[in-house]
Amino acid sequence: MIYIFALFLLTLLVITAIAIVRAEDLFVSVILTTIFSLLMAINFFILDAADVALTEAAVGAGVTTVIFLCALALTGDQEKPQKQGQKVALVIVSILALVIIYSTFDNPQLGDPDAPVHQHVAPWYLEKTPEYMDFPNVVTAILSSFRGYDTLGEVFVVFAACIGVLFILGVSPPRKAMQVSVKKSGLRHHLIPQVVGRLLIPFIVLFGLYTQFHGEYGPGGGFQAGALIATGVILFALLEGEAEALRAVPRRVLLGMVVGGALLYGSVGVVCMLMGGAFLDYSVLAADPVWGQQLGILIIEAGVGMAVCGALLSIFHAFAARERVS
Amino acid sequence: MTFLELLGYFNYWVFAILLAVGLYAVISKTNLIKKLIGLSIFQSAVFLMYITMDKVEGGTAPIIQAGVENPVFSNPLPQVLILTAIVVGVSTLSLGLAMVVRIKECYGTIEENEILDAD
Amino acid sequence: MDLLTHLPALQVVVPMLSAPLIVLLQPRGLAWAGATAAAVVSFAIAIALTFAVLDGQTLEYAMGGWPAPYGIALSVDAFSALVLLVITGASTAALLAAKPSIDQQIEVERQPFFYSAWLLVLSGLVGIVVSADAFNIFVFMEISSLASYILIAGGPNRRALPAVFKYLMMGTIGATFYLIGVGLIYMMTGTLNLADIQARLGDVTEINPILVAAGFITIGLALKAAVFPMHVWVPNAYTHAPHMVTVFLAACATKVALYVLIRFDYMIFQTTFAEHQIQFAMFLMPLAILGILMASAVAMFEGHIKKLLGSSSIAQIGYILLGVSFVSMAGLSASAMHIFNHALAKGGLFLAVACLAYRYRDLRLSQLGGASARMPWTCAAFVVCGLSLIGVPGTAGFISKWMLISAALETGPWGWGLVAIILVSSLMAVVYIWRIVEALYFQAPIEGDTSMSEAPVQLLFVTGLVALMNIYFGLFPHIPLELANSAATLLMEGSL
Amino acid sequence: MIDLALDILSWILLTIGGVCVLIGGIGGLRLPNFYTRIHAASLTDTMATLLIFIGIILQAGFTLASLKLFAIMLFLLLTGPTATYALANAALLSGLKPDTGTAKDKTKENAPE
Repeated sequence: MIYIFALFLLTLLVITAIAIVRAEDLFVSVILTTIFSLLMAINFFILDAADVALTEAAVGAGVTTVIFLCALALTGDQEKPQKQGQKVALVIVSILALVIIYSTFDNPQLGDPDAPVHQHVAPWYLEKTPEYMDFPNVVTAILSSFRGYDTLGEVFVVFAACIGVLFILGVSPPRKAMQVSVKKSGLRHHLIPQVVGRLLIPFIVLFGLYTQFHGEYGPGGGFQAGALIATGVILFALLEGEAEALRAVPRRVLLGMVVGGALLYGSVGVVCMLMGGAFLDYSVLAADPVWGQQLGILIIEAGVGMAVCGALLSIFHAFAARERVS
Repeated sequence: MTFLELLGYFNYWVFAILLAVGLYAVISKTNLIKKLIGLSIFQSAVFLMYITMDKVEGGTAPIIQAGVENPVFSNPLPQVLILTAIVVGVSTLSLGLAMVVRIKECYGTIEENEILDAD
Repeated sequence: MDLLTHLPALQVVVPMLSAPLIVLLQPRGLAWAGATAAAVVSFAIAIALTFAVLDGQTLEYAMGGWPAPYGIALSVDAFSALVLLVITGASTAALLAAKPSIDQQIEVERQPFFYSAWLLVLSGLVGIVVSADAFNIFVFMEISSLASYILIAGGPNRRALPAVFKYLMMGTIGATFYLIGVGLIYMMTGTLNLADIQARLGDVTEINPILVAAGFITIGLALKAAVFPMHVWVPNAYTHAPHMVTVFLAACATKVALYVLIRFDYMIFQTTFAEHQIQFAMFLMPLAILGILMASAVAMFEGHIKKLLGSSSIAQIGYILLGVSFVSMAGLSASAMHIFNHALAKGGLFLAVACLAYRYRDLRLSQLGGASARMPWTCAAFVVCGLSLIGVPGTAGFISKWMLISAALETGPWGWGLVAIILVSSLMAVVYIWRIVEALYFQAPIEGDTSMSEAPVQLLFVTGLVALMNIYFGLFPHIPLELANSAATLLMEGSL
Repeated sequence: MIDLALDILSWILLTIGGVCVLIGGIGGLRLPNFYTRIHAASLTDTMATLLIFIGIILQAGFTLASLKLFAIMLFLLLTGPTATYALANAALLSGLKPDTGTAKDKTKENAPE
């Protein structure tokens, strides 16, 4: 039954993707991309990947759309029709797709419990997580401890994106003089969205914090929490105006969150090293190794949350604060 | 091969098609933002492939619950990898958009052929 | 655990954690000092690691204390040590020299971000080299790529932006292809650790997904490494990047992707596919030869000095790939050696270009007349590095060219043809280097101003030092040679 | 007995909710212009949400899941109409005039569709 539903969703996914590529209005494309992300998130959920679904919904459908729209406001939203080159591209990608489809017939089937992926490394994680960490969410355990080094890398990817956007948009736009700066006041004169927003934003942030600290027990963790809280603040910025949001959380604080989060994560690793373990070996942090793991994971998840939230908001503000040059 | 067995590969076919659609947009479109949108479809396709392989028939999300007899869990590892990959995707996208904004400011257009003509 | 066992981790962690610290540094001028200090420390770690693995030993490190297939493992052997030396050395040299050039090209307020990104590139590249986990390599590849987009986007000309956008597109496609390949391998083996993959691939009965995976990984990494038909992003990206960034990236960025490609091909696919050698010879060798000849030919007619050297880099990647495609001890050690020597030669050349750029706005060959009178030392260093690039006896470049030629002779009846190709392309190198030398020494100056005005001492000193190292390693090559030989042994044995 | 009654009731609610979604969907496709279309879509936002969620809550019984479902319903009931309002408002501000029924307006309205 659920597979029939998945079949329907996947078909819809393909249709949406084709519609995205065909649409000439970029605004339509971006909105369809949001739908695409939501469909993808539902698919992930059907395939038992609750954490990934939460992330895709918060990031793909939430933050990415806002950043896209901010960029569109600066660059214009009409695509020019083009003349040539489409046939060749179509042939190339068709060949690629056919090659992949041909090779898939040797893949293990969807849901096959005898597939190699379910035999080797993964069962060890499922078996050892209760023993080493003593909490139920295996995804969090792998993410923050067994493969914690990858996650450290991920935090630095976000950090790189943040400083990159600040660096690239750090130069003032040319021909600025001809622009009369319009005070951005958001939707202040719209009473209804504002009232509803005020009602909702605290709950969004609260839910973010819940995701942050409940990540060891249910789906969630630093990354999802960071993205959710960032979404809440972005909603505030859209309703009350960007200046108001910056007054609540200034740019310096945001940058501090990014730098602090990345450093917090890294320094936990270094402390582990100083206390006689390997880099990121949280077991040495407390007398009881299980406690040590839990403590370490709590701290690094906080680091991830801070860094992601700060980075996404910095990126949003960097785009939103820019004026359009025509 | 029965119909049901073929259905077991459907996810991989969708992966292949989405990959092709994304790559098509990247190669053939001249509008830089459209290229970035294509790139994000392209990356999403890979996410779908990874998540597809984590599913176990009759399994649940890998969150261990007390009191359940003989639980079957889906594979947690691909989920972890894709969590990381999603972040990487967003980071690349925002960096790319920042560049597009600067290109618009410097060249006055975001169509690739017009940029090439301008230089 | 003592310090030595932690070195593989510290190699990555030191530059990585310094990056956020540098953003915080006030006043802004300190950013350069901080970045340089971090680079010097990581260079020192690389040297220490080199001495630890000189005897053919492999250092292993389990991240987080988790045993290998479950946690992420790092491993350093002779081959990785050689590449580590190149990366950290290039970064240190470029940073030591960087301050005057960077101050000229990037505003002071933006410099902390710039240096922070620089350290991220460094940590990303060394992270790829020391990692023994297929997915971890992807993560660090993305760190280094994202950060290098930032560095290139710092270029002063507006053309840097489309160039870097193209690089971003191709880089992301390359990385995603690699990710697909890793996913397919994971699907068939259930593991991500390279040694474990190698051990378990033998049991896989369905070969098609692995074959497709090999294709995706090879194409993806070839895109990143700028192997011949996938090189289109290189010349523009190198040309419009800030000069010091070109020094750093030209010396090592593409080679790291090549390093991963070599590891995957030799350690994982070679043991799986029976006909692997032939696939190599049929697929990689033609690409290498075409790359060498086409790129050298393009370089011969290029009018902009940085574009010219960028095209030459593609040809040099071709040399490295050619040695790899012989699938022999001699060929591999020639390639490993060329990774080292080309970094020296090309790094030196781009440093000299940075010196020239300090005085000359326009770097087209036609505008550089009379430079030898204004900047004699710079031009001398340029000539030395140019000779090394051509492969004149007595310079570092000669060693690897010679090794490549003798490896080519070993391949059998086709060997003489390959030697001929190498010689022809070396002659082409003579032509394009001569065109620059002619412009520097014999062309009439554009303006009347011929008074001597050298580049700042800091920049010039490092340039001279690198030029001298080209001669030193041409005369006493035994350390890189030893590393290259034991790297070749390890690769041929297919051990990780 | 009471279980059966609740089950029947919840299925009735779910079915009506589903029909509401369907009507909303058809309306979104068939109605002539922007304002009438979002009018149809708002049926999905409010009526269908209410019916379907109450139906599911009846299925779930008196558990924690019901509380969560109730919270989600509340959230959707708050955001859905707000989004519709914002959409209509944005359309009005960007110059799309509502159809007042005169012939002059009609030709204007159908042109951009």
